[in-house]
Amino acid sequence: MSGYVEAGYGVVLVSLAGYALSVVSRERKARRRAAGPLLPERAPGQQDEA
Amino acid sequence: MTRSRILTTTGVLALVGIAATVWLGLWVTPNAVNFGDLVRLLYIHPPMAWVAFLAYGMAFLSSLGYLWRRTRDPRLDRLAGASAEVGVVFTGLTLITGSIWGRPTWGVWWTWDPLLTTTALLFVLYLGYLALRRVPGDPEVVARRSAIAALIAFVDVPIVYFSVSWWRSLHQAPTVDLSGRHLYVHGSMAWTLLLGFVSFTLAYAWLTAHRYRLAALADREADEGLRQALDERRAEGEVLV
Amino acid sequence: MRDAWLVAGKDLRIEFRSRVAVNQVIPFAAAVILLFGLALGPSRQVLAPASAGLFWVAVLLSSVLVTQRSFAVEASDGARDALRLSGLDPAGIFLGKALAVAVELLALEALLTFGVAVLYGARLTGALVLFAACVAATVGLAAVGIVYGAVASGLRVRETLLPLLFLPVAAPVLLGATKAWDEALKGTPSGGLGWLSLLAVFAVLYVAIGTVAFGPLLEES
Amino acid sequence: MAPAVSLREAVALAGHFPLLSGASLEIEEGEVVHLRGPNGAGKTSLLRMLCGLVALHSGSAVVLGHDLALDRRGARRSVGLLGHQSFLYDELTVEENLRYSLRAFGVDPLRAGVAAERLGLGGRLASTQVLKLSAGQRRRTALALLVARDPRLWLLDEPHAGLDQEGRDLLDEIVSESRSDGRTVLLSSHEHERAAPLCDRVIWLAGGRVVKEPVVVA
Repeated sequence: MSGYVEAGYGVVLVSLAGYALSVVSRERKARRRAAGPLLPERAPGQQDEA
Repeated sequence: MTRSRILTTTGVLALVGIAATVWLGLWVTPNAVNFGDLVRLLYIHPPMAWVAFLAYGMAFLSSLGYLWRRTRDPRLDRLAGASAEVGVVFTGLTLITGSIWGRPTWGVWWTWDPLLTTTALLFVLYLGYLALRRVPGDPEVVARRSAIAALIAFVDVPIVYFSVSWWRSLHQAPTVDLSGRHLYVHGSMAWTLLLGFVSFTLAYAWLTAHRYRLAALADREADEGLRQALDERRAEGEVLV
Repeated sequence: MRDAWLVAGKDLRIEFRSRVAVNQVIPFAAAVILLFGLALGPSRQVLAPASAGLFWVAVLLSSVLVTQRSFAVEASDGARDALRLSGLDPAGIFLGKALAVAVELLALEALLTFGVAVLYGARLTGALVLFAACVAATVGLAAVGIVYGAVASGLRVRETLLPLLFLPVAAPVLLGATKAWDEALKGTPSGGLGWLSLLAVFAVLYVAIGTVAFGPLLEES
Repeated sequence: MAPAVSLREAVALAGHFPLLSGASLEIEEGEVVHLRGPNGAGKTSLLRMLCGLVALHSGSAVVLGHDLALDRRGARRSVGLLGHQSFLYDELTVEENLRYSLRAFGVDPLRAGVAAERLGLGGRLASTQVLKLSAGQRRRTALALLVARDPRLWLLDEPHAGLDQEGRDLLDEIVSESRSDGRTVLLSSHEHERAAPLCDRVIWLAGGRVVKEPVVVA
């Protein structure tokens, strides 16, 4: 194969995966913020709980 | 949580579909006469373009809905923003794959082909739209001016396409000559192409839904902040009563 | 419509007094034309055929300035407030401001035409098509410019945002006007008629959109 | 008779900052009301909302029969604001500014001359470009516009600020006059002694809403 085709597929797959990951991770972060307390009143040691 | 399940299913289907498209596209389908293995780009490039236009159409329709007073709803604004952003990603990919196609076919990375040129202009148009959306302000004002910008941008699309193709037809560039290189799409090729369209459309739906959720969460967070600010502001008066 | 005349008259009077168009926009356009000459010249064989395109790029860039100016005169930072408090019909404001911008641009184009003729050696043939293209293209540019000007006005990033929003939308105008001019300058003005109709469609469409959209844009209700 | 201004739990925002945090008040037609409150209490925001410059986020607001959630333009046409910004065109003369605005509101532009004369802007000043005026003269020009328009509801935001003694007296005279003409006036001012004799009652603002008369806390 010429390499062009692979490059095309590669660019598409990598970009879409990257974009999807960024959206999902931002969404997850926002969800965690929404679930957690709004004010930073966490007790020390509590932040490790996932 | 059925809605979540539908979304997850869509995502899985999209993933499987894209994987199958790649597999069929790269290894199963035959090379085409005149095109060699470049024909394999056919399974991803047109679907990219289709999704981009679909996304902009969606953004246009929801902006229109937002502007019409009786259907005004912040959800429509969010959908417009989400769809346009996904559209910009796919437009970028359309340009890149088109360019990759063009290099071995025509010997140049870029040709002023009507579709390619229109797509490039679309890319900048909607980058501007997204830039406008990011300017902070009163949520309602932002939504309204974004909707108007989306309207103006989308109306421009057919005019751009028409003018560029007319412009091109007057300047027959000798390097690009598709006449006589008929491409017969048949059998496994047709199925792969169809699969490409379907799975990238599903991917669009999945991405837009998640982008929409992200926007909804951000909005809810802002609302929460607003409630808190409102309480604080009201308390300012309390001290004096 | 009465409001439109009122607004246009006011804008043009302010422009006439302040002479920003004369002192800044015209010199700017002249500089652009000169720079194109430096970049592509000095051979007239190169410049003369390109003059239509260069002319319209210069007009396009200048129209960004004229549009920005049109909103700068509305009480500097309170442009939208001033317009909203004016008691005028939004459609009237839109038409009036667009008309004022169009008149200013037409004056600029008249001057630039001579500049192009002198500097690039373009032979001005097909005057009727040249003129018609100017009118149609200018109306379209003014309409899009005023809508986006209002969209961007009041934003802290307006100076950078307006060109980004405006220029891609104006691409068909650039194309149509350039081609119409090309045909006219080549001595085949009838070839430009199709492009003229494209410009006319663009102008009509965006004048209509602006007339309708300006209300929601200003009123925010 | 319907009140001239009626607010119920009105909230107005600037981005995500609440300018008004649930203001409720009612003002009858013909009343002259003095708005008081500390800096940042929301006086200017209230006035700007009443003339439709700041959007109503929630709650209700009716001005002279126009619901601000639906018909801000109608409200704007019957309301006159004298704010911190004077919204004049620098390049135009005093008279041109007045005539333009009056025609925009559909008022006979000939009233510009009389109003300008009254505010001490006659003669040479009338044909002076606004950019050459002093701050006080600009304020007088804005006031002249209000006098010529004679709107049903006057919104005066710190009207005494920046005026000389003569101008202040003139302003008081104008307010008393519009009061006897049955106009409704909302006037925000920190100069209580100056404003009190002009007004029928006081409305206190604090924290973006209407409060009872505050007891100053130590």
